[in-house]
Amino acid sequence: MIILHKDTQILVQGITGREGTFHTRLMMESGANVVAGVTPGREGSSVESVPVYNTINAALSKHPHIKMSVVFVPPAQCFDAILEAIDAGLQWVTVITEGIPVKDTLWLVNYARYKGSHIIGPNCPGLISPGKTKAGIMPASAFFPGDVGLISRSGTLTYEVGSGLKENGFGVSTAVGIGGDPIVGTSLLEATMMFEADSETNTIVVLGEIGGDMEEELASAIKEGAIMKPVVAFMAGMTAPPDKKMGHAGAILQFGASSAKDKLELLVAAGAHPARTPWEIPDVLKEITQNTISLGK
Amino acid sequence: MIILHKDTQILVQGITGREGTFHTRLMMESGANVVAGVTPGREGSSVESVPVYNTINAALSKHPHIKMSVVFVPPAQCFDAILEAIDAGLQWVTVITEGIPVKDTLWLVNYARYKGSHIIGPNCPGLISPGKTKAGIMPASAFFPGDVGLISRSGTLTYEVGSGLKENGFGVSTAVGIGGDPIVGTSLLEATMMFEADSETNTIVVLGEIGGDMEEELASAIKEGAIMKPVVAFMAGMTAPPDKKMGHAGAILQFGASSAKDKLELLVAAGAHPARTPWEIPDVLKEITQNTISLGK
Amino acid sequence: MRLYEYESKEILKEYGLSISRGIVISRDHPEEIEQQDLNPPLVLKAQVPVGGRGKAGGIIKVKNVEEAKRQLLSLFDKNINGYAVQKILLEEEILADRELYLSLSINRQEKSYSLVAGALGGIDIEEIAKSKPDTILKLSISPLRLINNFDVLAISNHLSVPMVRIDPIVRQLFSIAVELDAELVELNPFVIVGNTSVILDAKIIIDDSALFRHPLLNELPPRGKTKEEEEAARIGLSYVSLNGNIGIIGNGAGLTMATMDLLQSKGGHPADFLDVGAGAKSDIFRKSIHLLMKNDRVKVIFVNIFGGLTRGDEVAKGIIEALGSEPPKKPIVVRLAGTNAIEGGELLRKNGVSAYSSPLEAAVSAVSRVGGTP
Amino acid sequence: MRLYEYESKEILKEYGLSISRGIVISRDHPEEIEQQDLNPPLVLKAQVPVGGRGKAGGIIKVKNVEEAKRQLLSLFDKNINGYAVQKILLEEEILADRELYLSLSINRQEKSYSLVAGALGGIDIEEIAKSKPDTILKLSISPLRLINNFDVLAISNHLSVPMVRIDPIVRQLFSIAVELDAELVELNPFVIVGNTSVILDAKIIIDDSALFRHPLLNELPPRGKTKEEEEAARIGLSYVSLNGNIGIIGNGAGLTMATMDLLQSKGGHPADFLDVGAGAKSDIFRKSIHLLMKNDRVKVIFVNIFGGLTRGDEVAKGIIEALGSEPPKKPIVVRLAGTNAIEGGELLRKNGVSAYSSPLEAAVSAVSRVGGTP
Repeated sequence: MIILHKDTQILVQGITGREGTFHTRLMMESGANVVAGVTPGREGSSVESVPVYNTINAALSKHPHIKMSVVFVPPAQCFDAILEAIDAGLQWVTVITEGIPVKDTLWLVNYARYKGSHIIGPNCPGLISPGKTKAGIMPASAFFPGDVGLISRSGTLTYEVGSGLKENGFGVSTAVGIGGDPIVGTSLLEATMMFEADSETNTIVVLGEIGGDMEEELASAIKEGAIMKPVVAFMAGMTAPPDKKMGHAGAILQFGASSAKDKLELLVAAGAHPARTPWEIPDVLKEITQNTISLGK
Repeated sequence: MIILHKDTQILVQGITGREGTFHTRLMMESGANVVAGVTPGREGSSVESVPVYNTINAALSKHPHIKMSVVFVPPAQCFDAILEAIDAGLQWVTVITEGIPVKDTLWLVNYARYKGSHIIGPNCPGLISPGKTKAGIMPASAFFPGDVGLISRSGTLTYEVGSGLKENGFGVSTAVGIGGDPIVGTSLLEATMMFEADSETNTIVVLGEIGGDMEEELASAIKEGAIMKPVVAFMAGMTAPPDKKMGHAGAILQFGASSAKDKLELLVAAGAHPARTPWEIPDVLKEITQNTISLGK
Repeated sequence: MRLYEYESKEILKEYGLSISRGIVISRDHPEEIEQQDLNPPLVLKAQVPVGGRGKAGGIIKVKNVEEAKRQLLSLFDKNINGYAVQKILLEEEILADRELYLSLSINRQEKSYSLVAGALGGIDIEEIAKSKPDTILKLSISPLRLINNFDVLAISNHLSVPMVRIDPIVRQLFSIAVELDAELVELNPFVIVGNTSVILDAKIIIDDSALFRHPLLNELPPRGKTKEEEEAARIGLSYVSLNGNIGIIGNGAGLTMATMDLLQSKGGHPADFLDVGAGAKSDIFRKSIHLLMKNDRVKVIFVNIFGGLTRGDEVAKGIIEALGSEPPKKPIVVRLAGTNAIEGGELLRKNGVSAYSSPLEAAVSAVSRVGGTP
Repeated sequence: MRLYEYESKEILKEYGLSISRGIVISRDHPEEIEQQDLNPPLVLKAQVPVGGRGKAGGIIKVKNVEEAKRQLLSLFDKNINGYAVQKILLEEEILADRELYLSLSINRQEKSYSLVAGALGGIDIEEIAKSKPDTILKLSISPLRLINNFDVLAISNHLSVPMVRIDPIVRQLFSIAVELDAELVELNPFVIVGNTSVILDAKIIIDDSALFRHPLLNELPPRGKTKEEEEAARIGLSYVSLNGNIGIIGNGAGLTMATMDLLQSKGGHPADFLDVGAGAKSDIFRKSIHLLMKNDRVKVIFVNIFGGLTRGDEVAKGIIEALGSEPPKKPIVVRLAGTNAIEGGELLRKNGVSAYSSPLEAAVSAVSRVGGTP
């Protein structure tokens, strides 16, 4: 598993909101160690028996070992909330919120780097290490524990693939959604490198899509030998028209950028295993596993 | 020697100015590998046979291995010049200029950290590794090569001490002036740590003064065992009155801050060797050297 | 949101930059041309939110006002790269020796702003970047800082334009991008005429997610290519028109795109991308079905939902509400998985709609309904 | 440069913050008090650039205007911690239950801004920080960012003052610091009266190095403690008055301070700190000698120069020029080393001034000239 340990202390920003409250409960049901919540003006109350504070520093004074914040606050308040988490020295800030202005994210991602903090997302489902912990909104029922590292730019597609893996007897070490915005804090490559270093992960599944060039960056790293574990890649948007945002703010095929087909071909040329649809992924994994076993013999 | 190697490529910003031209010649006479200069609007000319460019990026396109810029531009233009050096990816920016607004330095020092660049100074004489290279304005005649690492918050005092060492048969590996402003890019501790790691340095001489708490930080590090080499410390300003700037913008004894006496006592308590005047330093070094030799026997 | 040229130029003017003199004429009021007091030669420019309008006949140069009046109506009749012409900008033509390029955009790769200067403006910057890369200077500027002298100097050197002339343009470009949350501010071309610089064409794209901060921009009408796109924007759906005949409704952008790809791989042709987003309730599904029902291009509707926040029973309720008591005008193929998929499937079956759990089977079924060959 | 209270308050007012009503009365025009239209009770406050004036009798509360007139002249006669009173601020006294503290300063240790809020204002913040640390909240704010809501919220919570009341103060504090290059902006105390907050006392210190950016502040007269300090500031020297009788001229702040320390260690008492800086020419030395010659407290002048950029011959020329043809009114002891020290020493000897190369010998000589016991 990557990013979190089973007992990592988690804080929820916007915990008293509808989504914040709902998902705090689900996170805790999935094993997450949520120790504090923050909503300005609500200090002293509690949500699902988690104490609520006005500020992160107030929470930290009582729970000094918090490592991650999960952010459920509305887009207009996110700049303030994420900056607060970074400045409070939290190592990870997982931002679920969709619709944050890209200028805000752009600034925050750079500021986080300067402060030594890491943003996951925004506009992402967070991550789950099935049976251990969860930070975000992924439905626990779609995942089974195992040795596949799953990385995705898309929420629902992650659940679909997780569920397909489960039906076919595969489980995931961690599934992480890096977010669908044009600027995200953690790139496909950065997530892949974490799985590469993770002893509980044996194969890596990457769900890419049109827009940006994180997939090209990943392909270069595979080609250069930085990633030795088998990588299975699917690219959404093979049939997407140019210059149109496909749901995600970041899913847009712009002139001069690679198409989904280009991206997949680059990854395959670098040594990744292609899946033409998300529903093929278990079959590709079976093939890899069999090859690995037969090689092992 | 620290920071520079003998052949490190150096760029001079403000090279066509009076100070820039004068010191470029002296730097080269002291062995410095000055390969380019920058003065906006003067591209195509040369100073001391060093080619001049309009921008750092233009210089880098011809001399891609430049590691350090030495800045001689006037205070009002320094923000722009230093930022240009940081953004061009130079590893070191040594700022000689005195009188840069502290707001500018404060911002730049933080921005440099984010970009992975290091500022030395401002308001500093730079550094010299006698017989090898020099970046800045230290008079080469005041120093002799040797194994003493010399760190100072003051220019002239460094020459005075370097000269005193020389007269008493001591030489320096590198002498570095970290600058007399309230905010400087490289702290006493950071410079000391570099000498601690330097195989050519056996003892470290620190010339501190009133103002700020870099000496306290250094004392803590010595106490914690982070610095094993012998440290000789002198603190200027024993007789300075409170709340007055003593020449350096940063040399001010403010309420609540340690006096020169406090600083020296802290360093001595941590294990440093005190010098009551700068002219005592050679004697203190002799004592340390003798002790080391007798211990060695 | 991509602003029209005339909207972009209004912003540039507010920021103190010089643009060509001109007036905007609406489709419904061609007589507005009578209010002009411009000096010929003139140029008529179709206002469409898409590139390449010059090649598509959207720009017409005229010698005098009489000619402009003649060409005005014919330009209103044109379709420029799929867009009807709602407004025309009539401007004085400015001739200059050199056309230059300048833009500020968000660089996804470097997580910074990109300031791009081109010595050859007036043409597609990506093409020039490939054919004559030396004419392009690209500066990467961290969002943690502002434009500084050395940036402007680099551009001044590259374009051979004096600092005093280029400095206000570069700084205002940056101000516009930051203050208006622009993803792109592009001046292409701008020219130097004597002591001033004049911007001949401009393109500004505002970050949709930031429109809540800019009430004036937020009130501008949606600028979709098709009627469905404009209607979907009003409902708040994430919708893109495509050329095929299978209407698609999905939840999540990635899953909806993957559904398009799946249909295509089975020989089908998607008529749209429609993502209901996360946790949609029945009314969103009802409105989505209605939208596709009204679209003549759509011959079959394919709903592909993997429930996380979205519940299968809500999907089913929405579909049933949309169909009402009438038999469906078009076949609907539904695939449900995840949260409450079983409940949803039962509800649909009770109302005569079959629901698949396998997306592949569902896709094959949808393609077969329009006569495709899976 | 430390601004006077009334200057600081003018700035706060320009930034939209509320201050007590009052008028400023000059020493030379005590009749200015007639122009007041204030509501008693009133308070007279001596305008001196130093702390602790309350304890030193610099603040006098009065019940009415007649009493104010009586106290005005006696306050002008006072010396407050070494400073003559040039101006008095007469203000309406504001009574409030709670006095609060707020400041923004540059934090040398953390290389950031420090925003400090104290629930007990009106007294020395360092003392409170030691005796009642819980009443102090200190926030460290990176210069790469601006004040944000969560910062203000933390202060609002700490001071138990509603966000709406504290928000403008905190943000304007930050604006003043950044826009005016302030090293410190301190409101101590400010009070909440009904729906408004009023700042009763304020201290702003402007970064001397940044005065070139602020022409209005740069034109304010120098505010030294002594006549020599004001004269030295006009010459451009780095000068501090001390209580001893040995006048010191050095080059470089560290060396000059070390010279002070050396003299003291030999039983001497420095009369000043005077740093000519790097590369000073003869005219600077001439002016420096003149300054110390005029100072009655100085009995002997000690010049300690290690030449880098500064050349020994320039030092000698300056000294000789200052002495002129007359025999020196006070003994001068010179120590020269480094660049052109030999040339300088010869030049001095030819003109009857002896020059040492050892600073210790020179110091002993200087101390012995004033009858000190080395």
